[in-house]
Amino acid sequence: MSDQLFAQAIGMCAAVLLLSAVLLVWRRAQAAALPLMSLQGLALASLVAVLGIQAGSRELLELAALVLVFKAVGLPLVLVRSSQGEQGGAPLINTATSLIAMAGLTAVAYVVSAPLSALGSGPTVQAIPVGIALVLYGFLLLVTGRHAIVQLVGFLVIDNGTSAVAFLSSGGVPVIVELGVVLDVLLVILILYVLTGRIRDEFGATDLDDLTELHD
Amino acid sequence: MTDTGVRIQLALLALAVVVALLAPVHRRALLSGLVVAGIGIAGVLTGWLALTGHAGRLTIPVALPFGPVTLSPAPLGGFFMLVIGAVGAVCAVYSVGYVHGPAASRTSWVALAVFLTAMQLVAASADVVAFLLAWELMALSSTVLVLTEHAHRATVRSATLWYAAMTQLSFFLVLLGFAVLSAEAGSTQFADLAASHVDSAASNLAFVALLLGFAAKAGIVPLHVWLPRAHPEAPSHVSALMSAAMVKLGVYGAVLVTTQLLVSASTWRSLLVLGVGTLSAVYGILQASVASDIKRLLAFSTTENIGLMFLAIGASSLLRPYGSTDVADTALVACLLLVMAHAAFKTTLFLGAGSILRATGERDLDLLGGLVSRMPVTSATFGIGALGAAALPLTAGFVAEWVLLQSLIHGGGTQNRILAITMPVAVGAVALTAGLALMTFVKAYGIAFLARPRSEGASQAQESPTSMRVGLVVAAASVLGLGLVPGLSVSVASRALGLGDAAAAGSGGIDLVGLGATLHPGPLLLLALVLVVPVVVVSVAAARRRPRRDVDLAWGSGGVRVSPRMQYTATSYAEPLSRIFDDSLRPERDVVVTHSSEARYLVERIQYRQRLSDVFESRLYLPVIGVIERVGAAAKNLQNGKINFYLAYSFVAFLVVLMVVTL
Amino acid sequence: MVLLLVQVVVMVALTPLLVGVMRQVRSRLEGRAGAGILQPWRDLRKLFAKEPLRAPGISWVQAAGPVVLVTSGLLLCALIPLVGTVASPLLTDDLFVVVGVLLVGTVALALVGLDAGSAFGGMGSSRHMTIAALVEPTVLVAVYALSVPIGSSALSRIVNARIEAPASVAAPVSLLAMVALAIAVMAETSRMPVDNPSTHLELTMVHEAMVLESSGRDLAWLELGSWLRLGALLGLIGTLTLPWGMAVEVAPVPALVGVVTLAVRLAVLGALLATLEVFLAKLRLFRVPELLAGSFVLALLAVTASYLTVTV
Amino acid sequence: MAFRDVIRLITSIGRIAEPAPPRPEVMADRPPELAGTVQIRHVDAGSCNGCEIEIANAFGPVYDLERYGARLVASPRHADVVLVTGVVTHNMREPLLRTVDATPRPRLVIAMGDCARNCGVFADAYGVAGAVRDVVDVDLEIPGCPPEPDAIVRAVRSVTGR
Repeated sequence: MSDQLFAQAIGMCAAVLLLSAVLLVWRRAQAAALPLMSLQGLALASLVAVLGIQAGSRELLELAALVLVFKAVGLPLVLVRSSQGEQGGAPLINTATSLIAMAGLTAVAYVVSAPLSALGSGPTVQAIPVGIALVLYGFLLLVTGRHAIVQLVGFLVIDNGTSAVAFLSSGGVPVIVELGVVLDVLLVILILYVLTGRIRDEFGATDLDDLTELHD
Repeated sequence: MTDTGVRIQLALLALAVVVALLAPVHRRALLSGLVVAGIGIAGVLTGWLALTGHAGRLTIPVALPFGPVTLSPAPLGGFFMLVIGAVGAVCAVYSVGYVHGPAASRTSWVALAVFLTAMQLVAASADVVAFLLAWELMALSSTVLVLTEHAHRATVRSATLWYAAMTQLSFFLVLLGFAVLSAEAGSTQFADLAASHVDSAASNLAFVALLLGFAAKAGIVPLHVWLPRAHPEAPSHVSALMSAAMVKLGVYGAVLVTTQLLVSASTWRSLLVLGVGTLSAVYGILQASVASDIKRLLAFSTTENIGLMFLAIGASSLLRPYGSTDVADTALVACLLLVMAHAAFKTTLFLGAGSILRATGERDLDLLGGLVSRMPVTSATFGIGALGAAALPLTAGFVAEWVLLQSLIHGGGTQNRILAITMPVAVGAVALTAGLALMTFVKAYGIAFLARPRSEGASQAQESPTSMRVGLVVAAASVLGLGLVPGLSVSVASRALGLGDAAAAGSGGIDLVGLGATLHPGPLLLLALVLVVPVVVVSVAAARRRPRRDVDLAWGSGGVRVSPRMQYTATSYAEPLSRIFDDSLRPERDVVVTHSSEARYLVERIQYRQRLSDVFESRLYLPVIGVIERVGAAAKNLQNGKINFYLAYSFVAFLVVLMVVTL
Repeated sequence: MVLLLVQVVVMVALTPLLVGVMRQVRSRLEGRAGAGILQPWRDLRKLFAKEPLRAPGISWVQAAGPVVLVTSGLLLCALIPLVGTVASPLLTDDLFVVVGVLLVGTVALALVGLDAGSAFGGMGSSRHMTIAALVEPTVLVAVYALSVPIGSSALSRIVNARIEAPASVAAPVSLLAMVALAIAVMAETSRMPVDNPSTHLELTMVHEAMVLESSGRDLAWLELGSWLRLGALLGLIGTLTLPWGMAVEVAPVPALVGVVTLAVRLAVLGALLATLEVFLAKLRLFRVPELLAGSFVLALLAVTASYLTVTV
Repeated sequence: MAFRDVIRLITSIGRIAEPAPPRPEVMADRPPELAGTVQIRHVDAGSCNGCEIEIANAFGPVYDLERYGARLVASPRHADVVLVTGVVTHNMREPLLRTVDATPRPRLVIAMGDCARNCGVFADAYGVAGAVRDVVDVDLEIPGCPPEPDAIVRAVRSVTGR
């Protein structure tokens, strides 16, 4: 596919990734957030697919399929079952401040990715700041989330961000590494899943503030 | 050759561990004691081999990134292995009879073996990594040993806390110093460090860090607080080992740094070492002279002797650029003589204290007394040890102090104003220390052994078993031996410093070549014996005519009830001193008078309580600990149980790292 | 070697006479007739004829202590160049060794005091050792001051240097050192400003309190030992201040001259000390450290002065 | 007194001690060791302090008992003669016995003054345990209440023989 088309495709996937993250934060990662998570997985899978097509390596395409299965379908499903339709509740800081914070984080992402983007030229390199921004947004979600579910979503966003950066900067990682990362993520999700279950049994809701009673 | 020696020691260590774990209970003390003594003797042999120039090289591949650990003792290291091995052997033989209760458990026997071997390895190590590994091993095993009697007394726990904190502080400082030094010199081998003559700003930091680290291990004054706490609480054979051998490794480090690794002509360094040494000598013996717990007294006397060694090192490095070099070499020889003398008499004194503790169950001098007739061997050996500690003629202590004084007075102050000031002050400090040491050990011996017993335990004291007596006699013999034949010890010390036989004379005496001063204790003793003959003859003649008559009461101006409580105790003995030096001892005295119920004018009981505080502790340590506690309290509410805060901390950290990497 | 033994024998004969002279001078100054110079000898003879007593709880130290004190006194007289300044190669007449031997006597006396097991013995011993501890810096730094011009602390070389250069005896450095040493000697041998030898009030005693329990020949040895120490130290000061007339080689005539000058020197110094004692009152025990601190500063000045004058 | 006054006093007065009276003959069975030198330990067993003043006079510059070889000592261990003054009261009976026993032999006990010899004016007082000879065996007695200093000097000289 021509370079120009390739650049547009990369730009499109990056934009979708970023948009989904922003919407996630905006909508306070409630139940409605879950389709946005699958959207993000989809965008990531398409990014990998575009790279695969451009580089013409079959391996990347298999990887894209893998990402699609896990990140677009698998993990959001687990999220839905563990949240059991529970409302997210107000995060620690109101939406306006979190949006401004995201703006700041984007600026930081661009500053921080300067050395990375100096490595080479081409559309993939320009998209790296988006990956880093995604990671920072995930962190923001983690920090400001009041419920265990939000933590889960934040963690997934970070994971998507890191894989995006990996793909964009080095043209993809070998399958084994990606498999390893995905399995780790699965493990974390399972742990968080069990944790939220226990919190809900204990306190009836997964409000993290209840945890403060646990200290001696 | 020395590598075989070190291998033997490691093999013996393994054997000791096996024996300690498997031997049946009633045989364990004897077997483990003998094996640990074997380690000591192997140490002595290896040290002698290193001294006589047969240095072999043993590399042990350790899975550390810094590569294999090399153990090849230089003559100086060999000297310290010899001293530590000898002390270890004597203490091990002594401990066979001494250990009882928790000290006879498997852990304390294993810890003892590990402790002795670790000390040997520190002296034998030829590179920074080996040194630090052995140093930490020594620190840990000695902490375990200090903890043996924690079930009996609550103070053991707090003492060990202090001890562990200070030893780890010392380890950190030594690590910091060596790290900076190796970074500067680019290698971890001592030989390369010495050859590289590092002399930059960082080397000053390295020098101060290493000096403070070794001073903390040696018990030099600002960092001495663990010594008077840990030694009384440890079992006696362990405190003897710690006091006579372990603190010497602090001195070994100091000598190593000032003479080989960081040689420099800057006067502020030698003045620092000299000042710290003088301060510890005077302050240590001052606290010892007013201490009434016998082991605390001996611990402070260790601080004093270590102070004298640092004073010798400081004087030698001060004299080298100004005065002639052989005066500086004599000062170093004096330092090593002090090491040997202190090892000899301090072992005797601590083992004696252990024997008293075992026989009477008392450690407080105010409750002892009258032991000279009940425990003849212990009192004789403790007496010889006390003579050595007080540096009286014909003992090892006197020889060491004599050589030190000779090197100070030949300081050649004529060339330089700094020397003209420091040398007299140093001689004054050494003299005051010697005077107070005399007072301390007359008090310790007189109150503990003479007159009538002041407590039940003291009146039923029995002599200790044979193995303890053997240990005591060997240690006391070494005090007299080193005193009567100083030529031998001087030649060993000068060979350790690589000066050849600079200062040894024929008939066992000393002839300090550069200074023209000679000391021959042999003929002096002969003359004393010649002079004592007529005195004894006249006494015997008079005794035949007028035999000694027993009376049933000492003369207390006619009083009828002469009870042991009317005798002087250690506290009252040192009361004039605590009054003269009250500004630095800060005694808190209170007198409680209880009147009799019938009439206010009749007094039933008067109680005199006196508590002496350690001014360094109250002025330096307590404020520092207070600050640390406040910071700790403030840090506590960082941990408030909210997950979001924790995530926020990591997020901020992540951002900071990113920013740092990019900028 | 012969000279040493001559010195010891002469000192054993002379020191009781020295004490006799001091007591005689003191009585004459107080207008009394005095018991004559030979009285100390008579006291000694009688004490040897009396039986020593042993109270319960007293150990062998009561008998051995006095013997050690006398032997250290005799050794002092042997080591210090009193009659002649011939240094024998093997025997070190180093000043630090002399101070060490002196301290052995002090320790023996203190232990005898402690062994008595009475309150007075302990009190005397504690005070005696405290004063000995504070005197030591003065003595050693004074020795240091004396050894600086010659570069060695061997007594014979110091005295020989003083004989060859009489001017150095009157130099400020040696005067300062001598004053400091004199104060130290008065403190060490328990003379008047520090301790009153003829006091009966037990609570004011220092030296006397330690010997309260000794009797018979033990007491005799203690007295003779203390007198020998006093004689030896006065002799040391005498030799250092008036070094003339001492035998330079081992021969009968110079030895005789040496003995005579020694006797004269001791008599003069003894009389001087006795007259001084008549005029001085006993210092309170806790003012003694000030006196010793003063003498220490004098000694310190002597050393720094000797360095600075040499450089200038 | 200033330094100068003491010197002027000494030089102007010179010797205060009176010339020694003729030597008395030595007392019977005096131990030969005490020839020429005697250490005296004074014990006040219950005296009215009159005798103590006379003893002080005897050792004072005028009579100067020291010139005959006598000396007052602090401890009976050092003494040869126990000089007992006053009657022996009940409280002082035990200490007197202790002091005499604490004196090494050969020793003498001198009872000084009429109280010591036969309880004198306090003969039948309630606190009196008896005269000195009822408690310890006495070797020499000095009569008088209080005895003249030269009586004391004569008694001591009869012991020292000087």
